[in-house]
Amino acid sequence: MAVFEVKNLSLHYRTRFGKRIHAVQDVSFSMEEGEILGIAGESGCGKTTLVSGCMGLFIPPLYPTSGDVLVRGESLMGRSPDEVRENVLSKKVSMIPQGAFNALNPTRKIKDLAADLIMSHEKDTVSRKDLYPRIRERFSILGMDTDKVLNSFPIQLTAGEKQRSVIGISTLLNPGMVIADEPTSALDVSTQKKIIGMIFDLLDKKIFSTMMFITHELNLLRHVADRIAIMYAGQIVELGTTEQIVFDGRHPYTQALMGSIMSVDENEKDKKPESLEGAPPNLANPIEGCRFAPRCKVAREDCKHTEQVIRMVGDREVRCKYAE
Amino acid sequence: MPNKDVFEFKNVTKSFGHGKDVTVAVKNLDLAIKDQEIVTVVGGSACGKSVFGKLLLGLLKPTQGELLFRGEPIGDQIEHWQEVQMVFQDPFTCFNQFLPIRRQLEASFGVFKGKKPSAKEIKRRVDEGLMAVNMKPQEIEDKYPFELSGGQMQRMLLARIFALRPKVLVADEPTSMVDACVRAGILDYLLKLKDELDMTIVFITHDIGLAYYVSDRIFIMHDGEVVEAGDPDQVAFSPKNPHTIQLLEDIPEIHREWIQR
Amino acid sequence: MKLFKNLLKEKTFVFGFFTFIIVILFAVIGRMFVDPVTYDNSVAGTYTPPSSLALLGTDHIGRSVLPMLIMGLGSSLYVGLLAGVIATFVGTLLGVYAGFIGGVLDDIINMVTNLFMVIPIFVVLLLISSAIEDGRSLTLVAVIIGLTAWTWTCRSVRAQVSSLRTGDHISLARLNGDSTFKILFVHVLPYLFSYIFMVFIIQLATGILMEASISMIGLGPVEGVSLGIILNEANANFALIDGAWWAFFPAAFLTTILVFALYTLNTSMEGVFNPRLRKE
Amino acid sequence: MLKHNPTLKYVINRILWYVLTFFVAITINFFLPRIGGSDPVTLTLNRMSSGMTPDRVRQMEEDLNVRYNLARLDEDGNAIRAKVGADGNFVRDAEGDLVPDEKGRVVRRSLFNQYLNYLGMTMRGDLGMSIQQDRPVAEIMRESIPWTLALQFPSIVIGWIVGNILGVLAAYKRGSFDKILFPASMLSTSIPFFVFGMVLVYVFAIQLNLFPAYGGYAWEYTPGLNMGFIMSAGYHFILPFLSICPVMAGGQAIGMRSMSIYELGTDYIKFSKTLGIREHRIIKYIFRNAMLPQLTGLAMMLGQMVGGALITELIFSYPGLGTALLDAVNQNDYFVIQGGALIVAIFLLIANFTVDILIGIFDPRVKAGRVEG
Amino acid sequence: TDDRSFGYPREETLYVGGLQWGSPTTFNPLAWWSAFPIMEGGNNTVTYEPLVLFNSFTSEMEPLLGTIYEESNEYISVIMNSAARWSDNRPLTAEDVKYTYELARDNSVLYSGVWEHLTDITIDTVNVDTLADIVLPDDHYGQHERITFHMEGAAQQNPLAVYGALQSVRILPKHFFAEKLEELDGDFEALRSLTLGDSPIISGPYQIHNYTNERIILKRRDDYWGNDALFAGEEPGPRYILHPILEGNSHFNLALQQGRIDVTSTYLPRVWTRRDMGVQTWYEEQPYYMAGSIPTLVLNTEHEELSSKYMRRAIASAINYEDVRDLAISGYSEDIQPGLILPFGNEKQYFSAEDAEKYGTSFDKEKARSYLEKAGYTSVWHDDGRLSHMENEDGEPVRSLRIMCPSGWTDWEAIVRIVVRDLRRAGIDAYQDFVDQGVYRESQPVGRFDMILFTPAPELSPTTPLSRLEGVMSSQFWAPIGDRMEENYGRYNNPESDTYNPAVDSLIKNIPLITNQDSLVDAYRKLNRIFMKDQPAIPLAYRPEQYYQFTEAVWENFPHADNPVGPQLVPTIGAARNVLWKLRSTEKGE
Ligand SMILES: Nc1ncnc2c1ncn2[C@@H]1O[C@H](COP(=O)(O)OP(=O)(O)OP(=O)(O)O)[C@@H](O)[C@H]1O
Ligand SMILES: Nc1ncnc2c1ncn2[C@@H]1O[C@H](COP(=O)(O)OP(=O)(O)OP(=O)(O)O)[C@@H](O)[C@H]1O
Ligand SMILES: [Mg+2]
Ligand SMILES: [Mg+2]
Repeated sequence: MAVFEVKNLSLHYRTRFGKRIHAVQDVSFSMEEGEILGIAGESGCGKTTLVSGCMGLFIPPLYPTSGDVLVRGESLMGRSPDEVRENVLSKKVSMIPQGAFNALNPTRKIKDLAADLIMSHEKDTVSRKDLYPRIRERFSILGMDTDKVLNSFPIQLTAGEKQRSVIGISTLLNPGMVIADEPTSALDVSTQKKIIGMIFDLLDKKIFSTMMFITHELNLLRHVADRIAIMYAGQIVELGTTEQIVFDGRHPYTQALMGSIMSVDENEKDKKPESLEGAPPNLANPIEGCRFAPRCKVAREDCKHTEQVIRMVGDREVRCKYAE
Repeated sequence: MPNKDVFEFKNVTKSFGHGKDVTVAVKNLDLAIKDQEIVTVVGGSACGKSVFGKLLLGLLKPTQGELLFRGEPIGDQIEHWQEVQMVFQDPFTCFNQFLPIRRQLEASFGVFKGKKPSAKEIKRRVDEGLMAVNMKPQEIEDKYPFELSGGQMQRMLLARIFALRPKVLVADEPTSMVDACVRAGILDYLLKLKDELDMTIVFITHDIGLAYYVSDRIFIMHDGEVVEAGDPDQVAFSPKNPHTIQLLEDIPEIHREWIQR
Repeated sequence: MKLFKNLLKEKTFVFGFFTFIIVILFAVIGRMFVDPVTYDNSVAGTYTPPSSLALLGTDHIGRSVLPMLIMGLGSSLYVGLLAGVIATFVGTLLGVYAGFIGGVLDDIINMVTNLFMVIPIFVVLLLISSAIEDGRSLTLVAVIIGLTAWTWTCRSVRAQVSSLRTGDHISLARLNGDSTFKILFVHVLPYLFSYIFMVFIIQLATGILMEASISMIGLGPVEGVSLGIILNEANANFALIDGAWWAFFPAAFLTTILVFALYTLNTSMEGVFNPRLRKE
Repeated sequence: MLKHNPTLKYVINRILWYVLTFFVAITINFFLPRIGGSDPVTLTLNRMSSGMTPDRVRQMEEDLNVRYNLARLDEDGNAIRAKVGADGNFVRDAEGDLVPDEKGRVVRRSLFNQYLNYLGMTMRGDLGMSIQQDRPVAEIMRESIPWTLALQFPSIVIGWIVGNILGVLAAYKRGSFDKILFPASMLSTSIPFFVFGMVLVYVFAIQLNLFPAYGGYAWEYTPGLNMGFIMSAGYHFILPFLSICPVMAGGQAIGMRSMSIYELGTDYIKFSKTLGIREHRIIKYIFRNAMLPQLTGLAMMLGQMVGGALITELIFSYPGLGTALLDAVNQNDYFVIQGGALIVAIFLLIANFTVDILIGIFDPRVKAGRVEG
Repeated sequence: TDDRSFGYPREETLYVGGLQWGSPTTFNPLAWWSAFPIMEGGNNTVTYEPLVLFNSFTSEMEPLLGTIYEESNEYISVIMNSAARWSDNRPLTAEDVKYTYELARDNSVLYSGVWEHLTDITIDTVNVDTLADIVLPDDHYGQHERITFHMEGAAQQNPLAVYGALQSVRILPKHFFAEKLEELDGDFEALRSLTLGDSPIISGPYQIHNYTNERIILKRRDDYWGNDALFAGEEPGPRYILHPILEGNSHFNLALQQGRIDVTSTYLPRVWTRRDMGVQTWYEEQPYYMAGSIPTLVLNTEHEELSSKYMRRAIASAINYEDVRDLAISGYSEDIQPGLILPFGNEKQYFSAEDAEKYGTSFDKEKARSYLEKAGYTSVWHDDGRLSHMENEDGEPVRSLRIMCPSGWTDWEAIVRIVVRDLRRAGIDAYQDFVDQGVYRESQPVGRFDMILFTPAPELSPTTPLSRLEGVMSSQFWAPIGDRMEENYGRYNNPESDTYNPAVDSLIKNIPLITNQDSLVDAYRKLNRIFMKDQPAIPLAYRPEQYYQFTEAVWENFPHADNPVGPQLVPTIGAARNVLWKLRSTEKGE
């Protein structure tokens, strides 16, 4: 059984004036135990929205349109938020949010936030006495300056420390599966590397085993993910193993994305980065046909009219009729 | 007259605040930027890159040391800006949201004060600039900044440069806000522009890939100091300074092993 | 224009806007039927209930309440408007100046702001009334309200401007060779405009409430009539005890509905201008 | 020590600010009534001069000038009189000195001298003598302030707390709770609170005769620790309290609601939700963080409470500073007005200061960073 | 037990209102502003007592500490009541009286003005048995002290003013004040600053018992000397007198109609609507109150525009006095007659309907216009019939005249609004000028106004109606605008001008000395005629010396027209104090 499964998930935002923005459209994938799935796409393509959907976190104006999310076979949709909170969040699935800068309550010390988390889930089984030693132990396993970090307010921490604290807290209850939404963007390259190191450390320590890793940096995904899904305008356009996607993309968008990477590599010295014209479609307006068609270099006439569906090309999924 | 120095830093330091709150943003800079050269300043966040750029523009004044422009200190700012212009980091915040973009482009010629070209000439040059960045002038006619996408706006900033035709361009993370797919295109425009105008370009970025791709020389900055300078290959493949080495190691590269699992 | 269209989709805005317009129309159209000289003549006895002679009854000296209301509403709007304009203008001016220029001037303005914050308006009125020979005119009262109410506008405008100041579009404008003056007017003020407008609406409401309050304690204008004065006189002349609701209720209602409309307007605009305030 | 303790530095910085502001406030307070030339001597004279000869009036004038500390005194403590010319000004001799004259006009201290005197007195806590009440202003203040505090402080604080709680709940729960609460709060802040007070009086005191319409306690009792008085004071407290509390609560609820909506959209709340932290805990987070900016509002309301007290106390004939000030206004007793104004300024300063410090303590964002508010 | 912390039984307490407004502070009779029941205003007589009482209903002097024996233009002598005692049981003697008066001669106190009319005070002893025409209560005949107030040679010889003093100056215990003054090294200011609120030595029937900022409570003295000496052993009805302190008339009146106060001196509009709540007044019908004073509009005759008597008469003819009465003061006035003499009560003897008809002005718009023309002014009107402004003879525009009135005095404000309306209708350019009370008070004596509302001699006393006429006409102590003038604020009859009419001042000076009734009537008529012709001020309505309304829920037998057991005053004031002995509890108090 898949650890985590998303079935034809569509989500939309409702704007003040009644318009709908279909930020996530017909997304499906599933993840097995121990797998790391990377999700990549340019800014605004719906990554964060997808994560919210995966967590069952529907804060207005975000609403589910259709589809389902299954955590270890149990559906999140249609369950009462309270029950999801009680049984799933932090216990089975955790999230590391985008922009950890603001993810911590500015007026609460790290240790208190951690304590709140434990108390929220294990109120009846945990004693106050054990609370702080337990938190301290976990944080020290993660190689942090425990005393300083735990006793600080977020503002007193550096960006890296904050991000580590966020990770420490969200994995405190050994969730098994983690969804990381751009955990390192906006961080220094060096800090970024440390954070990734820490995540691997957590995986090694079996604090969690399955991870969905979201980023717009393909270079990074290449080193982190087992499989990669490429998103464009709210849809997954290609999903395959890391090798397949990075070195052998089949969807025109995947190819463009990879082609645009500039890298410091002697072999690639003379490679000229490719670029794409135009911008992704406005999701507020209904879109006809393939969403990528207007920018696609190989688009054909019918692409503009017929919606593309996911199909298997070899052992990967591609949302393009003409991809080989 | 290539190879003459456009900018010369003589032990330049820039600090903010005083007393105990002092932040030294740029420390003891001693370097020169040659005419028609493309240099790139690379460094982690808050290492002083933007301050460096603003010093070049004269938007900030050195706290210590001397900054020479073509052998002389920067005098009148307006005159300086007639030759030296900048592309700012964030295209979304660069334009006044309340004026049509076209008018703002035309207003750029205000910097020429009395020597301003005629209105017709300005119009022509703006059209030209727009064309150069692959935008049809009528496409943005009467459009306001918020009606454009980030990529388009970034191109507007470049169109402005095309129209103004400065001798020196300081580009502070000119592609930070645009998607990977669009980034290459923008760089192409810039390089085209340089060739056309014999410009000197100072890139400011944290992306070493980009630096490697475009520059004649790379400065690696760390904590307000330039720790390494040299041509791209040398800096990228045989770095000497430990900070540079560390930086290169930390950057995830597709083709290089990055982290152990 | 587009903004206005968006606003019109907002139910609360429509409510506030039209209520406000109706109140204004009442004052404006009403005024056409009111003789500004004789409106406060006594037309009947004390506290006569509404009748065809005095549509809203009469007050304690037999003046017809309706024309008094119309004139009083006019005065209150005038005070609110003038006070609002002054408070908004002074607050914005100083706020923009302090936020944009910074430095010592900022410190000085900051101090003045702090100072004005601790000088409550009624104290100024108390102290000043002994200084004014001719009594407090409507305008004077409005000016005093305005001059004591600008502080928080100044503070918040200052905060906004100092965050704007570092924005790239300001730097770009400088690179375009724009003068500081032009930068302020073309590149800073428009950004504040919606905010200033909202501030103005609140200041307008505050002005109206303030006038009513100080009239209530007898420190209001001594010329003409205003909503506050009507309320004050009704209170002082036993309108409630005598059950003459018409001498009291319409003015109370008008004040409340006017302020309510303005507050509603402000809140609904906040919702449109600040997208974080979601709507269900 | 200063260098290493940002909190202390913050506090000292604030204190210096407030001292300076206080000083300027005193100065304004002194000069404002004097630019108008409102004169306590004239005022007192008017009351008793009818039917007296000019000579006697002159003598009284002298006595009063001494009494109000206005006259320049000779060694024996008698007022100096100097010759007045035809133009109504003092005559000066060749050296520019005044010419003493038994029949002349009382020479007053210079304004600056009066100012110094006033400063000195204020520092000693001496607010001067009331013109109309023949007793120290400080005593009047001492008597009236407890009443004002006892009414306003709980009304404002409770209103503030209730309003904030309702505001958070409305933001968090939304739905019909919000749909009712929001317009209700809006309406309640729009009602001028004296109107509200008058309606309360009309309904509950005049029509239903359930509560007293005036006074702080029944006249038969003497303030003190006796049951009768306490019960009576409590009974009289209800209507004035009710006239303030809901209006305060309404305004706060609206402010808090929008602050909370803002907070609800922040990343940390989303994160806390994804962590599965309990609802009431999250509401607490929002409450606390949204409340901090609201504290400034509390300071302002507390500072302005005397202004509000004027009206409430007028409507309910309630004892307190407002009543004392109103009496003073009616009788143009400007030493009392001045004293009251000073007290009000001190109130505002203390309220602002306390909130500044509170925010500094409760909000780590301020503590760690900003020194300037 | 200490009853201070318990309630005061309703049925034993008389609640009075309207005499004390601010917080009570000092009970020192020498202080500038002392509280009820010491305060000068209204002349309270229940704590400290004057020599005699003036009954404004009968216009008679009633004996109290003494009985007036001889009166002439040179001196007035009073026989002391030998039964009078201080609360410490020491006898109240002529020495106390002399001391009290001489204190005012040597220091500035509220009643110092009496020494403008006195030269000396002497004491001797007489045997009352031998004095033919004196009646003293019961067994008090025999040797008595006599105190004589000498006026001969005083700059202003004015027996009326001395009578005024006899009923208003309350006698102080010499043994207490002299001793205190000595203790204080003769520092009179220090003496003046004592609060004296804690069981002071008094002679009256009610002692200060307890006071807070909310109320003042007086307690009946069971050992009051007058109970035996004057009231045949009776005690006053109420054991306590309680005066609450409230903000504003409305609360007093609310308390009155709710039965929480028994009698108030506040202005209560539309009193007839409160009839069914038990509120009563002197008369049951309009005008409800017995008039005692005349609010006037004082005109500043030194101002160019108002210097013409035609202008002044134009103004007087323009005002609709009926509207003033009906709308502004709830109809509490008889029809107003020209002149400054009340056409009823004690003053009726001096009033001449014939003169009023002949010389007085009354409401007549046409006349107003013709007077205006005579004064040399033309009105300029807007097309729509509204007044624009006035022009003088040279065709130059004239400024608007302002009517000054303290803001917040609602009945006065209403009067002014009506006057303004009428003046403008008549083509006289005037506007209201509502100012703070302080400004109002300060503007009066220095003459900084065009027209101002003012009530001369608001209380009935032995000096009325002369003091009323004097208040707006006397130029004895004339001072130019800008300098203080204690009467005649309108600066009428400037002695330095060529139009000076010496008859006015000489009449004012002589009236007190006239002993012949016919000459007196004649003199008053003359003075009133000049007033009517010159119109230095305009009487607007009649007003009681104090408003007075009561309910008989708890106490019965308050004076009113059908039961005139005392004057129309709160029974702590003047001769109304005697009503206290007549009040009977209805036993209905809670
Ligand atoms: N609160 C909202 N209301 C309306 N539209 C929204 C809202 N939040 C996001 N969107 C829209 O939904 C789309 C997807 O947004 P999302 O934040 O999921 O993108 P993303 O891929 O996470 O981008 P980034 O890389 O910038 O984080 C965008 O077009 C955005 O404009
Ligand atoms: N106007 C200013 N006032 C005070 N400090 C400043 C100012 N501008 C920059 N600094 C400080 O100077 C240092 C260098 O800033 P700078 O903006 O040059 O960094 P950067 O290298 O451009 O970083 P980034 O990659 O984030 O853009 C930082 O510590 C910053 O806080
Ligand atoms: Mg995102
Ligand atoms: Mg930068």
